[in-house]
Amino acid sequence: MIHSWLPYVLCILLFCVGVYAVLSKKNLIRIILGIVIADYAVNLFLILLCWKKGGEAPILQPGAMEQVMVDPLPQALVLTSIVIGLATTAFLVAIAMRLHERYGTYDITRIRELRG
Amino acid sequence: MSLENLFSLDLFSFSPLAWLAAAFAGLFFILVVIYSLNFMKGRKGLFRYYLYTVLTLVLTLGVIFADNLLLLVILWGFLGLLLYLLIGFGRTPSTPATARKALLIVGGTDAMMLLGLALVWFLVYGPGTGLSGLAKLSFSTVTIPVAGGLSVAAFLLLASAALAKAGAMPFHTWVPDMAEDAPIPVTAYLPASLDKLLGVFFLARISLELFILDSTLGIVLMALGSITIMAAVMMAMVQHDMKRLLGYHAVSQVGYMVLGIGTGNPIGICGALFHMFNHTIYKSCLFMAAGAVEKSMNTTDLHRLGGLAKLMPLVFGAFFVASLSISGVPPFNGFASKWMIYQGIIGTAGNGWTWIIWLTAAMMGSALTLASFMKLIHAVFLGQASPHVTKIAESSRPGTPFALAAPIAVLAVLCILFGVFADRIPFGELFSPVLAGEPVFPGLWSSTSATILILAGLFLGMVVYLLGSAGKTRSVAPFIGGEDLDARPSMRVSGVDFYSTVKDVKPLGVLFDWAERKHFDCYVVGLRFADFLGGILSGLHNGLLGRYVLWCLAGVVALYLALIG
Amino acid sequence: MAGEYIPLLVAVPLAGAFFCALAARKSGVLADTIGTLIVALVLALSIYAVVSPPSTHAVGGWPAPLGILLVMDGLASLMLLVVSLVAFLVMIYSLSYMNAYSGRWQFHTLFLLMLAGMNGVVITGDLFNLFVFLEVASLASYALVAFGTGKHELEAAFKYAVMGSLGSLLLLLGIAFLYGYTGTLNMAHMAERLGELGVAPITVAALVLLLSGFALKAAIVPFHSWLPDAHPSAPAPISAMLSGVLIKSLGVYTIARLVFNVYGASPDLLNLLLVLGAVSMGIGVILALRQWDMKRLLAYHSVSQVGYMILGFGLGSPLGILGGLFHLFNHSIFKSLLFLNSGALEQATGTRNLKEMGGLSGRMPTTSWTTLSASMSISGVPPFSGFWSKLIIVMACVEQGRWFYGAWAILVSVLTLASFLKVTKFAFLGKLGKGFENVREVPWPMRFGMVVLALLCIVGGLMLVPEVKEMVLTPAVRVLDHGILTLGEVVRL
Amino acid sequence: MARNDGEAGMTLVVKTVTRLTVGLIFLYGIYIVLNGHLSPGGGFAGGVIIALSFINLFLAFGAKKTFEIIRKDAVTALESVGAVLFLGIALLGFIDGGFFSNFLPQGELFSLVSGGAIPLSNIAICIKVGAGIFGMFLALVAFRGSEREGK
Repeated sequence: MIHSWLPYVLCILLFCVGVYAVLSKKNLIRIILGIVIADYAVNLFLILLCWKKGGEAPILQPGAMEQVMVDPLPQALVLTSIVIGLATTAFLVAIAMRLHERYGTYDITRIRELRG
Repeated sequence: MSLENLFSLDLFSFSPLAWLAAAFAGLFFILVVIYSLNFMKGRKGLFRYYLYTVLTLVLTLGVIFADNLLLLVILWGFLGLLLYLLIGFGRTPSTPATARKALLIVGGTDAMMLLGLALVWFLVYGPGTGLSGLAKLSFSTVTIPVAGGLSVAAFLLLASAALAKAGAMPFHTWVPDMAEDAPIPVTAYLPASLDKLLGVFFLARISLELFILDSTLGIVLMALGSITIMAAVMMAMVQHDMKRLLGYHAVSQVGYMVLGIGTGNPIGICGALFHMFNHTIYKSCLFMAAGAVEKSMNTTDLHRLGGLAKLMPLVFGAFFVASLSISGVPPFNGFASKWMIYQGIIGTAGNGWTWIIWLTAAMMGSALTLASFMKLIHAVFLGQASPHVTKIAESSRPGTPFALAAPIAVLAVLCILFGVFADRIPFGELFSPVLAGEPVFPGLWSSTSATILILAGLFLGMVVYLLGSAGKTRSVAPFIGGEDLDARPSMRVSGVDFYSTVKDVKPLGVLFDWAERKHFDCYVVGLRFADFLGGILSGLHNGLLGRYVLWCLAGVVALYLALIG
Repeated sequence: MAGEYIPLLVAVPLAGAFFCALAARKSGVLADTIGTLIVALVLALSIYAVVSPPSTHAVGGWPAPLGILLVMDGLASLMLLVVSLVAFLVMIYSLSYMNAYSGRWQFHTLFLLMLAGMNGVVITGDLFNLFVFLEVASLASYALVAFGTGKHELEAAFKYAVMGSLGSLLLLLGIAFLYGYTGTLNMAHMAERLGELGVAPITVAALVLLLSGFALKAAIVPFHSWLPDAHPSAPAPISAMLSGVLIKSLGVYTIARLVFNVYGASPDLLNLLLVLGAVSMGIGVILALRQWDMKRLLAYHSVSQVGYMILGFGLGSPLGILGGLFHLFNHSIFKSLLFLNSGALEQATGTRNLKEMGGLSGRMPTTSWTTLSASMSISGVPPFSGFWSKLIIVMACVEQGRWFYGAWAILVSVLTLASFLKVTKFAFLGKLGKGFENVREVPWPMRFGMVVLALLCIVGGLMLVPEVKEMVLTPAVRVLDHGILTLGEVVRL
Repeated sequence: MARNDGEAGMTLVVKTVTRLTVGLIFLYGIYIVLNGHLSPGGGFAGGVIIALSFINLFLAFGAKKTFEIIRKDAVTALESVGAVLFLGIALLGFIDGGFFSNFLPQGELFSLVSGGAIPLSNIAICIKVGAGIFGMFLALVAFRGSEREGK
């Protein structure tokens, strides 16, 4: 029997993996991937929140109005969050490409002219 | 703090002493403006210069008459800004640095004053009363006995602002710098007269009206005053620049006023206030004379001056009078007020043995002041003309225009009047209505008769001299070791090196050395320390994204630990 | 329910943004016109919000715990006023400043998007909705930082965006925790539920996550490291918006809401805020003292000044909150003015390095005195506006018996003065720098923005006149001082 | 990748498959959008699918051919149009109560014409998202192109 809290812990672990990537990786793209991983960990967490034993997808079907549904709100939230994640990722990738053009490298430890 | 309150007269109180101070401020304003008409001629931004001068006067009057502490703090702070703007009219390369230093010290202590204001507000009204108490925080209604750490802190914080404005230690370092860099009328106007008036007047008000001091705080003030007197006068002795030397004396003399207020007895405080007025007179006179010298000689470097007495007799005369006055030589006004301060110090003898130290310091200070003015007068007015002076004297006939001469002369005359007739004019006419019941000019000293005696003595000496030496004097050109000095300008004794042997005395030498390296300058030390800290922190911001993210995570963990704990 | 106008505060700038993107690509003038008109409209709406009584608006007609509730209370209207006032003046300034850049419509689109995001954050009563608007504003600001597409702009934008996204993820996780625990997203309802359910480990964890996320947006030490890179890199009007209002509406405001209105201020939490504020104040100002790049110096001061606001909130008393909010208002004015000044200097001289400037007061008199008044204001020199807010904060410290924090505030204030005197010394006093013989004062739209802000710095103290205070500041203080909101009272607005 | 040398695009196999599927993908996107209020999907998902059909086209046939169908300016303009439409629908809600109020009659449950203004919003979102994602793709790809030409 899997403990009911295990999926949540796994989510948090996944989040940590993402943060670890941001923290320790040098390549810009890997850092972006780290952000994406962490983003999806949070999304997963939100989806898990609305899970209910025996719950169905929260879509009304003709003739089955009274079934047990999972909470629809986090799903809506996740959708929004995905959109935001998409925009952020696209922005980061665009900036990373331009950075490569300017600095000639994807290595974040060599992109550090701003300091002090 | 509603609008009606802000402009009603409840915020002001018109005590007779305040009227007197205001009259002095007005007098100096007029003199400085007359002086500036010539001195500042041809400079840029004159409209702004006179605007700031007028504003300074208005705000000064506001501070003098302010009864509400908050109003006073506001006007006071704005005066610091005007000081900064006025210094900006200087033309030396170090002017910006000096302006920054002055406003930082003055403004920094204003910030301390703000904390002091908050403490006073708290002491009077306690927690939970909101802002309304601020509008009622006035000198005339509020009295706080100094007891316990808070009230002491409040007093010291307010006093620090007063000390900085007046230029007493440890907030004095902007005054000599400013004397060197700012235009002379500004120096004569602010640190020499108005700022002194404000600072000492405010110190007196908080010591007398707002707080009830105990003897410990009095001793702290007296110690501060004594240190200021001695340290500043020692620094003054070894200066090479006329204006800077005068600047150190402007610091040194504040010591007497602080000392006088610290005595806490009526005669000492009275002497301090009298000294404050006297100081503004002779110090402005000295600065304005220095300005006249600068105007005609284009320098105030002692090494390049000399023998000006012949060229500028009126300036010399005024300078001489003011020098004797600042050195506390009877019968001039400086002596009159110092005499009262000495008596005030002796009056504290009941509080322990420390009065001997303060008295020694005060008297020594006067002697050293005289010594350093001997150096100054020798180097500037007497002695042998430097090649620089000779050159200027040959090419053009340096004179003193009326606009420069008039204020100097007026002030010199005031020096004499306030000294010779100390018991009549300042006390008889000005102070006794003001002080209402406070002691009139005290002691076994009648300044007028003393003057007559001194004059008689001088006359007698002159007669003896003339009788004894008539017809026997032989005039020769100055020489050293048989060499004719006029032919060898390099052997001229400029007076710069007077007293430079002071530095060879072991413990003093170390102190002078430290002073030169600015170890005693709160401004420099503070900035150095901040820079050191900043260096470490700045090194941490090394541009590595990973490190920044790590800080954030550390922050999350720290917040977590703080909130579960 | 008189709150029909509330959604317009978001809808109008959003519509403006898209109209700019749609219609004004070819014509910079049209883009400028749309941008200015829209911001003026938003300003008018916010003034209306300030003078009209508090109200709410249920989006889509859905009642409160279910739907999104827009709440216009005293705090929200104060923040709106701050945001739109600064935005309006910055917009006028940028009419002339942004001539140096290509793609005017992009600038206006992003600017209006950011404005919409900030307004949204301020007026929403729903935690997730707040997150969405916060992301809109953040994304627009990432893009605006990179607007110049130079080397440093891109570097700063990347770091800012990575750290900003991380902050957003923390926020989202925190919101998820809270939603999982309380089953609601409406902030007032959430506060009610949190009160009923009591403290649990998960609420503490959520609080930590949310606080970290908002602190990152507010650039509180140790979450501040993106700010000194990002704010100087943006074009000057954007720096002014970022430092002037963005960090406050996204960071400080949200922290205040979270701490006071959702969780309720416990002594531990307030102590934490005090420490955070004090540390930010000190570290920010010490770092600022060393800077020679004018905009970087200003950016570090933002870290330091945000510390003052947090310190004020951390005191938790009405006076402290008043001080914090008033300082927030003042800081928006003088910090945006300082960034506008730096932009004027940069445009006139071509450099931001203080060492290369000098003697400009004669050449640029307007910039010179606006800089001086803003510098004096931020340093708390009376009678400028900053003095009043610092006075109130210090008084509040004293009132609470927090002597150390009061003295600390004073010390930081002195150091602030030191670093701003450095600015005025090197930029305006002394000998004219090399090659600046032909430097001219900037054109009038830039001067207009700066002069109005400078006047606001000078008369800012009048905000404390009882009539004005009762209208603008007191309602905001009341909202925070009142403690946790309950759904009932919010709906009754 | 797109080159202007006549033989733009990928191999014949890819082109043929794309030619066959791209219309279907596009239609599927439209289906998803129109049924957004009844079944999983909606404006965002449908918009992405529609954008994918254009991306497919671009990858297989190259820039020139794609821009014959839809100009680059039109893509970015459409994005704003979508947003304005969506906002307009939200503002029209003021007819009936307030922001985002569903001002149209609700219609019969489970039929295509139901949900009032929701399908309209879905369409607006679809335009916005489809144009947005395709525009994003273009921006990234075009940037790579310009970088190479620069070298």
